[in-house]
This record gives sequence, structure tokens and C-alpha cells, in this order.
Amino acid sequence: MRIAVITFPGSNCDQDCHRSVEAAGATAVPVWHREISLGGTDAVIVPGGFAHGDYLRPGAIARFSPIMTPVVEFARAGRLVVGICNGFQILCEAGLLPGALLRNRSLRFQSHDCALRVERSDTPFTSRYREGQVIRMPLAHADGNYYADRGALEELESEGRVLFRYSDAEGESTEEANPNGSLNRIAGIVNEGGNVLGLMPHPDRAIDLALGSQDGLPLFESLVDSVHQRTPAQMAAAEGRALAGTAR
Amino acid sequence: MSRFRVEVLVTPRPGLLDPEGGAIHHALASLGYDEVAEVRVGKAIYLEVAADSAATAAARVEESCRRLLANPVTEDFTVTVRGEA
Amino acid sequence: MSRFRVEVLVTPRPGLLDPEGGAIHHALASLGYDEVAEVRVGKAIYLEVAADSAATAAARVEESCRRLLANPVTEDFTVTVRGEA
Amino acid sequence: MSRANGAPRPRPGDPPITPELVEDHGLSPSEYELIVEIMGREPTFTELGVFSAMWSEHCGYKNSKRLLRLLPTTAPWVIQGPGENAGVIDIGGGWALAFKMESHNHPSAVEPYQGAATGVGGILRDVFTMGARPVATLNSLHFGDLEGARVRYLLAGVVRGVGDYGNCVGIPSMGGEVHFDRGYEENPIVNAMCLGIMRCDELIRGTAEGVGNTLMAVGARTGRDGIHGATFASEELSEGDDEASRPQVQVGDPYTEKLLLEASLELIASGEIVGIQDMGAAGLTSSGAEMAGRSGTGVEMDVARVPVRAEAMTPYEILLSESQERMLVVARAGREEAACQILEKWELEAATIGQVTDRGTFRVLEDGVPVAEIPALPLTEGCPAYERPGEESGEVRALRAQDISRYGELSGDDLRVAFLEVVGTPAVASKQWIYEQYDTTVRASSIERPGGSAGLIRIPGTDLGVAASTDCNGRHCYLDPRSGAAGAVVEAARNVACTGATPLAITNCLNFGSPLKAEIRHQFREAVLGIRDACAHLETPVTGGNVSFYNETDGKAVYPTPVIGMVGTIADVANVVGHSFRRPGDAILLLGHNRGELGGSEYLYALHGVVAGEPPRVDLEAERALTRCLPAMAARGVLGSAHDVATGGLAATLAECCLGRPRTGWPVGASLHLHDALPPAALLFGEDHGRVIVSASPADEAEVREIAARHGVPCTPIGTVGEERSSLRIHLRGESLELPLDLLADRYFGAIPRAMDDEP
Ligand SMILES: Nc1ncnc2c1ncn2[C@@H]1O[C@H](COP(=O)(O)OP(=O)(O)O)[C@@H](O)[C@H]1O
Ligand SMILES: [Mg+2]
Repeated sequence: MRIAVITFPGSNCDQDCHRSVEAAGATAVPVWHREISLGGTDAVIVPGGFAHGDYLRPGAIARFSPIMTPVVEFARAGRLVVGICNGFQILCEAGLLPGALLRNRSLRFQSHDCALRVERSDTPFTSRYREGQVIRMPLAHADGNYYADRGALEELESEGRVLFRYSDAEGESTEEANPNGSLNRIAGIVNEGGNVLGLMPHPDRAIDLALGSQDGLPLFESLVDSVHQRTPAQMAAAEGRALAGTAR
Repeated sequence: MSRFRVEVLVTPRPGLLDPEGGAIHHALASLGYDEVAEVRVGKAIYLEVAADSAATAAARVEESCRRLLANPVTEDFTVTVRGEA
Repeated sequence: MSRFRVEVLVTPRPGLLDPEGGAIHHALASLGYDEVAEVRVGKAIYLEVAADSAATAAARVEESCRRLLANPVTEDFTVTVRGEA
Repeated sequence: MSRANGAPRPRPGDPPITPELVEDHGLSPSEYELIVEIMGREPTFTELGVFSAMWSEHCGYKNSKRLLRLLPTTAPWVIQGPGENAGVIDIGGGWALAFKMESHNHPSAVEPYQGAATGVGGILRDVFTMGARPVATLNSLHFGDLEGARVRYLLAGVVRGVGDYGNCVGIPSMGGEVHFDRGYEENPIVNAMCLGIMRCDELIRGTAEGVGNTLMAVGARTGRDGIHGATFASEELSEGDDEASRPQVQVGDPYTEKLLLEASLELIASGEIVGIQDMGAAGLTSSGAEMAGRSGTGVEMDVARVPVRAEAMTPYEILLSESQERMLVVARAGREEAACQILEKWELEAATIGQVTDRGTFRVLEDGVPVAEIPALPLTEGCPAYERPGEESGEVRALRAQDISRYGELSGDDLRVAFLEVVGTPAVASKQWIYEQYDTTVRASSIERPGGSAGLIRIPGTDLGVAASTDCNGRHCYLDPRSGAAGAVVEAARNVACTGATPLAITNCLNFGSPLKAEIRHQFREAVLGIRDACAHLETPVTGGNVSFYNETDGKAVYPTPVIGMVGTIADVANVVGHSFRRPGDAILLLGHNRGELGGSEYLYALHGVVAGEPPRVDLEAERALTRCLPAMAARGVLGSAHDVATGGLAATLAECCLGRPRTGWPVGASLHLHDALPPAALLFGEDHGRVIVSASPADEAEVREIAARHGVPCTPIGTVGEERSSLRIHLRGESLELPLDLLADRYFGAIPRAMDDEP
């Protein structure tokens, strides 16, 4: 199985994602942002970093890179796409995920471990976790403060599309555990079709106990499992929901 | 063809929390500027644009705002032609 | 006492590198806006200020620009009263 | 390009060369005479500018190079010693480590954000132009007292600048240090260090070899920034300087840096180029002249071909501009196209500006007309070296001789209050507020992040770990520069050894006042000798460094601050030792022994406002044994934790051992019995060298003691690790303190956020 890892000028977690994919048993395929095809890969990761220096707004310039045309098509076809940190910001700017990531409430870049509660385990990205499981991984961003208007937020919640929420070590999702001011303490969400994931913390930096945590590895393993198991019917269903979502 | 100076102001949409504005407000107050009642912070982008007319320059820049310069989810913008360069 | 809307525009001083402006310029060009010849990026700060007169409001805000809102080493600023709130 | 072969003549508009102009260029009359002798004629204005940059303190090391020659620079593992962009050592497994430290003190004083940011940019370029991929940074910061609004402004700006730049390029911060003392009130010290790795055979040097090869200017365009920055960095700041310094602020663009980094490494791997060098201080001048000087060739460049950002720039300005994120590349003749393709992929601008010649000169044309031609070797190496005698200041001698013994006696509640205050001084308190603004986990290789003894990263795909620490206690150096500088070396080595790594080599940044003063020359000489002795004993040679003089405002110099950046390795990161206590019931042992040396301590400064006394002595034999003993213990897997004793003394170390890192579990208590016959405050707050607090399970304690004995390191059981969320209890002769962990945590973690969080 081959998973594309996109590199924009300014991406700096592409190698970390590459290693994470390989640790989960798949082959990582580096794809430069000026490519116009995903080369028949089975899933896509948009890694973290500072694509185009994050100038203007994080993700604002990157979403116009040539590779984003096939990525958007791929996502609309119900195939699996993951955006981590800057990747999440890019997917929001590209309209594949709702909302936006604003400046952290602290106004500072924040780099530290955080605890997350896994809200659902019945998704292509979280099947290797338990629902309610508390996981730890680093976060490192200046703009991770998730915002969506009230309607979009209600939709996310009622449709169970929040997959990861900031919490304390016991799994209580309290405001004290909210590192950046995100609405509803949202750390990661999926699109209408459930096939596009965006999250701010870095599972790609938590794949090995020597680094302090391997809680990120199941995310990549879930992805690999899902690509193996995904049936055409599931993809079509996701595609239908993704298109319905865009129409709104 | 002339060259126009165009000013784009991009501001956080009303109702959106503006932590930077809040921080500046707080700092102003602690420096004694307590007559300041509200602060909001946006971006100012200055462009020099070649066009036949000020109206064309403005129209093109407005289009670029919708596509790139502002994020419709969180930001409003205004475009003003400030004269010829 | 009235309440004035004051607009502060803070811009990078001429001659200083403005990498953000450069990146936006580049992005606009690759989106087909090649009539854009120059881009510089600054900050827009909107204040509501209580004062007897527009002139006092402007004077106070100018002072606060020198002390806090603009970095004299790298930035210039302009202050404009945009009317009463 | 050499269509005009004649000698350079003055350009229209050049000012005449007068003694005043020569002086404005920071050159003495005798230096000017030497220039005329080298040239065999009067220099043109452009040539004068080139000399002034290359013979500035910053590039020419005129007041330091003789002394620097005394430093030990060799060892079997040293691949590249001083003289290149960065030092390089062999770390085994075919891997080489490049590392270097640099100062950006003056720019940071003028504009903290951009000053610090561009400092990081420069040091990254020094490392990747050697062919090494930057894998971590450290920073050493010294500021005035945190109570001052300007200091808080400087700290906030510097930290944001260091963070924004390194975060964007994607290089994790692995550590650093921050000190606060009125000795740095006007002049902050901002030093940045970078570590990079490469395969041993990938080393490339900054040389211009092969006559006919092509010179290319790569990266950002050249603007009028920082013209005469190199001379500026070598001149004292004085009141009212802000205005004049404005155009000298350079703005960093970390995004372009990231592109340069990737493109440079790809270029080097491609074999299409023979040399590459950062256009750092003195820009095109120093990069061109140094590349020619190192390879014994010559270079010729036409400034009209250099891509510029501003209009009507003169050759003088183009040669001396310090615009950031630019590199000079020497491409193989005929391979320029291939090199350009790589640069285009990374969206970088590149221009062919000249070629390597056999004229032995640094030759500059403007649109084909010669404007400068200077013999390359004398330009780079011929700067006169001075070694004028120094003399210790009587004031310092008196401070050192002061009797401070009365401060050692404290008892009861006073002792407890002092304990909490020491743990909560900004110099001792957690630097979490700072290092959490730095990305510490990008590259997914951080084994020990900031907040412990030293940082440690893993080389991807291997078990090999690299540790590093930056250290300098300027207050100790002020009171006694020789033992203070040696102390910086041994402290850095101890920090590295605490992780289980073996210290291997150092880089340094020597931050001092004006060398025109005898007392500063004394400090500098003593500090260099201190480093020499310590490095020789520890077998950690010096592979490079940086000298920053003129850190003065209105005649008041900073403390002598020779910052040491120590690197070391550990064969298997599975054996890395953390700094904090882990398991209740573990034995706590002291390696080394307590001497109660309060001179120059944080306790005296923070609680009594006193900077006096004899700073802690350095016993180099004992330090050598200690730094060998710790890796041996780590390799046996018998240590639960290891943390060295430095600023704030035992009090700080014990608090840190209990509190651990923020956000990672609960702190654990400890119960200690100290039997030393020393005054209580001297025992708890003395900053005596040569000490490390370790913990070990009861089963491993015997082996720890045995390994210590084998290395001749004193090892004393002093207590036991307690329960989570309990307290730190210390019994000393006749006194007993109980410090609840939540109170300690509030002091230790809360001090800097409380001071800073009201800042805009
Ligand atoms: N400016 C900084 N940047 C990154 N890490 C820092 C900085 N200052 C301090 N730290 C980290 O905080 C910890 C404590 O620093 P310090 O008090 O200087 O320790 P020590 O005295 O043991 O050298 C170290 O792990 C260090 O790396
Ligand atoms: Mg230290």
C-alpha cells in the first residue's frame, strides 16, 4: 500500500509523516507540491510545517498549489486524506474541512504535550483506539484555535464529526485543558463524508516510546487498516456525503 | 495603463474573538490609555496595480480578496484605491 | 465626551525587507494577477476612543503608537479619525 | 568578463579618502598604512569599505586571535577544527556532527525580535553550508533583571524571534540557558547554537576551487540592510544610537531560509558545486574573499549582476550589504545549468556573478569596469593581531576578597523562606514559558527536551544519541574570569554527562566589553586560559566559536560571558537518563561533595543584592572523573535520574529533581539528610562545582557506589525518593525544612509567567 505525503515549500514534518507511515507498515510516497497527480496512491497525508512560510494566513497560499487539485478530487471521491497541524490548516483553507484555525488564545507559539480524548473509534482514522481513550502527543503551533460559526459547529457535534478533543489526563474535557482556545476544545475533526481528517496535535511525533509516547501510531495503523478494508460501497457513500456537504 | 495604489484592509468578522485586539486593549489600559474602549486588529495590504482605470484596479483586487487575501469564514475586507503611484 | 473611531495603519519602514509582502506578491502572480507590481503588508488597528474632540483622540492615539502600537525601529504609522462611534 | 584589465579607479561620487574617513571605517592609521603597503597604492573608497569589513573585529579577530591560538583544537574525533563555517566531529557509525555558536547581541538590543531571528538564521546557514542537515538548536540568553520593563520587552521579543525563526525552518530547540543579572541591563547577550548531522563523506568546505568555476549569488536579493553591520557589531552602543542604527535592522525570512537549506543540501549531494558559503557578516565581501583565501585562488565578480532589492546601489553597498538568507555558491564550470535547476525547484533566485581566477585577488567589477582588486590572502589573513597587556580591575579584586561568610548562617523559617525565594528567582525558575515557544519535537527525534540537564536527540534510523548544553555563569566569570570560564566548560560537560552521554567537544561564544580597556583584556585572557585548561583536562577540544567584543553601553561592560556549547554522544538512546526522581523508595546519592561556596551565588544576588566573594573553585581532575563516571553508570542502566548542581545550588537541583517537567505526571517528594558541617545557607545555596544528584533503585544502589568508587568519585547516600504530591523534606544539622511540592511548583513554574504574562 502506498500513501502520499505531500511536500510544500516550507513543509517540515514530511519526513516525520514518512517515518510514521512506514512504521504503520505502508510505503510512503513523497509528492512535491507542483505535481499534478497523486500517482495512484491509496491515501494522502498533508503534513505539518510552514507551507509558503505561513505568510498571509497558514494554508492560504498552499491551497493553490498544483497538487491540491488532485487532492481535492481525491477527497471528493471519498478517498482518505489526513491533514496534520499545517496540513489541517491547508485543508480548511481548501474548503475540504469546515471552519478555520485562528491565532492561539495566548498569542504565542505553543509547543508541549497535550492529552486528547478519542471521541469515536468507528472511523477510518481511529479504529485502533478505544472510544473515550486518553492519548498523549506533542502539539506545536501558533494558529491552532479552532473556529467555526455556530451552524457549522452544531453540525460537527450532532453528526459526531469531532474525533479528538483536548482533555485532561483523566479524559475530562475541561477549559483548563484547552491549550489554544479552540471552540468546544476541538483538536481534530472529519468532513461530512468522514474521509478527510484534520487535527492540530502531532501523531507523527508520538510513534515511539523513546520520544515519550507512541499514542500516535494507532492513527497511522488505523489509516492503513482502512485502506485495506475499504469497500467501493463505503467510498461511494463517503463521496455522496462529501458532495452533499460541499453543496451546502 | 496607469499604476494605482490600492489599500486592502482585512478585519476579523464581528463577533469573532480577537485575542490580539484584546491584548492591545489591555496593554493600552495598563499604560494609562483608559479612554480606549475597544480595539480590533486586522491586516493592511498595500498593492500597486497596473490597470486602465481605478475601477478596474479595484475590481481585480476585490476578486483577489475573495480568492486569496481574505478568509471568508473569519474575515471581512474593504478595498480602496488611494490614487496613482 | 464623545467616542471616536480611530484607524491606525502600521507599515514596515521603506527599505526593510517585507517577506510576507513578497510571498503574497508571488502568490498573486501565480494566480494570474500579474498586473500587481508591489505588495507590502502592515497592520490595521481599530480603536474606539473617548475624547472631547477628534483632535484629542488623534493626539492620544498617536502618542500610544509611539509608545506601544508601532515599533519605531521597523515600522511607520498613520492615525486617522474615521468619525464618531 | 575581464574585458577591462586595468587597475580600479575611484568611481564618480566616491568620497575622497581622508584620515577621518579611515577612522570612520574603524581602521587605525597604522592599519591604513599596512593597507597601502599591501595594495602598493591608495585604496579606492570601495576597497576601503572591503578592508574595513574584513579587518573589523568581527571578521578579523584582531584583538583575540593570538589568544585563541592557545586553545586545544585537536582530538582523533575532530574532523574540522576552527576556521570553517562550523566545526565537525566524527560521532561514529559513519556520522559526523557539525556545530557552531554565534552571537547576535547588538542587533537584539536594537530590535530584539529581528535581531534574535536573524541570529538563528545565520547559525543555521553556518551548519548547512558544511553539508550537514541542521537537527537542533540551543540558545544562551543573558538579560538584566526581569523587574525592568525594557528587559521584559527584550526577553519577549528575543524569545519570539528565536522561536518564530527556528519553528518555521523546522529545527527543534534542544535546550539553552537564561540568566538575569543587572550586569546585562543595557546589553543583552543573545547567542544561538546549531547542530547538524551528515555522513562523514559529505563534508564540504567553503572554498572557491578550480579556476574557471562559476560564482553564483543565491537566495534573497541584496538590499541596503546592515551595511557596515560587521563594524557595527564591533562598536559600543551609546545613548541615542537607536536612530542611527535603524537602517541596520535586518529582517529575517525563515521561509526563504528553509528553501535555501533544502536547496543547499541537494546541491551538495548533486556534486554540481565545489563550495558554498553564507553571506553573513560583511556579506558578499567576506564570503567571496574567504572562499578565495582558503583555497589560495582568486575570485572576480561583477556587482552589476547581483540581484538587488533597492535602486541605484553602489558597489560599496552591494559588497557590504548584510541582507539575510543569501549564499555564495561555486558551481563547477559547465554544470551551472544543473545547479540552477535545483535552485529553481526550490523557487530560489540565482545569478551568475563571476568566476574563480588564478590572480590571487578579490576582484570586483561594476558592469565590466574594475572597482576593487585586493590580494585575497592579506585581506583575509593579514589583519594585524594585537595582544596588549591586560590588568585586573581593582574593584573586582576587592569584591572577590569580600568576606561573605555571614550570609551562610540562616535558620528556621528564614531558611525555608530563602529556599522558596531561590527556587523562584527567574534565573533558577523553570524556563518553561520560554522553551514552550520553541518547537522542541519537530523531526521526531527529541529524546531529552529542554527542561532537564541537557538536551538529547536521536540520529534518525539509529540508536545513536547526541546531547548538547550551553552554559555560562557570567557572575562567576566577573568575579574570576579564569575559574568562571573553566566552570562554564565543566558545567556544560556535567550537564551532558548527566544524560549518560560522553562529552566530546565544544564551541563557544566569547561575549566581552571593549578590548581597548586593560581590564577587559585581562578578563578575556583569563577566560581563554580557563577554557584552555578545562578543555584540555576533559579532552573536549574547541572546534570553533565566535568573539563578540564591545558589549558596552556608555562605558559599562557586560559581565565577561564566555558561553560554552558542549556536545557529546551516547551509543544507545535506550540508556538515556532523565533529570528527575522517578520511583518512590529510590535511593538518592550525591556524587562529589559539598563545600558551601557562596561566592557569586544566585542566593547572594537575589536575596542580598550582593555580587561578591570567591566564585566556586573548579577541580578539573574531579570533573574529569565525574564526567566519565556518569556515562559508565548510564551504560549499566543503574541510574534512575541524574541532575547536576549549578545556579541556585542544592536547593534548586533538589527542587527540580522532585518537580520534574511540567505537564508530565505528578511531582514526587524526597526526604534528605545532609550531615555536612557547613552553615545551612552555604550548604543549600552554594554553587560548588563537581556535584551531581543521582537516584537509583535499592537494587542498583550498590553498583552505583561501586562504579563511583572505581572512578574515584565521592558518592554519599543522602536520602530517599518519596510519594507523589507530597513534600521535599531536608534535615541538616539542627535544622529541618519541609517544603510542600505544590508550593515549590508554584514558585518554580510560576515565576517567569507571572513576570511576563502581562506583557503585550
Ligand atoms: N533559552 C532556553 N531555550 C531552551 N531551553 C532552555 C532555555 N533556557 C533554559 N532551558 C532549559 O531549561 C533547563 C534548565 O536550564 P538551566 O536553569 O540553565 O539549567 P542548568 O543550570 O542545569 O544548565 C535546561 O534543560 C535548559 O535546556
Ligand atoms: Mg545553566
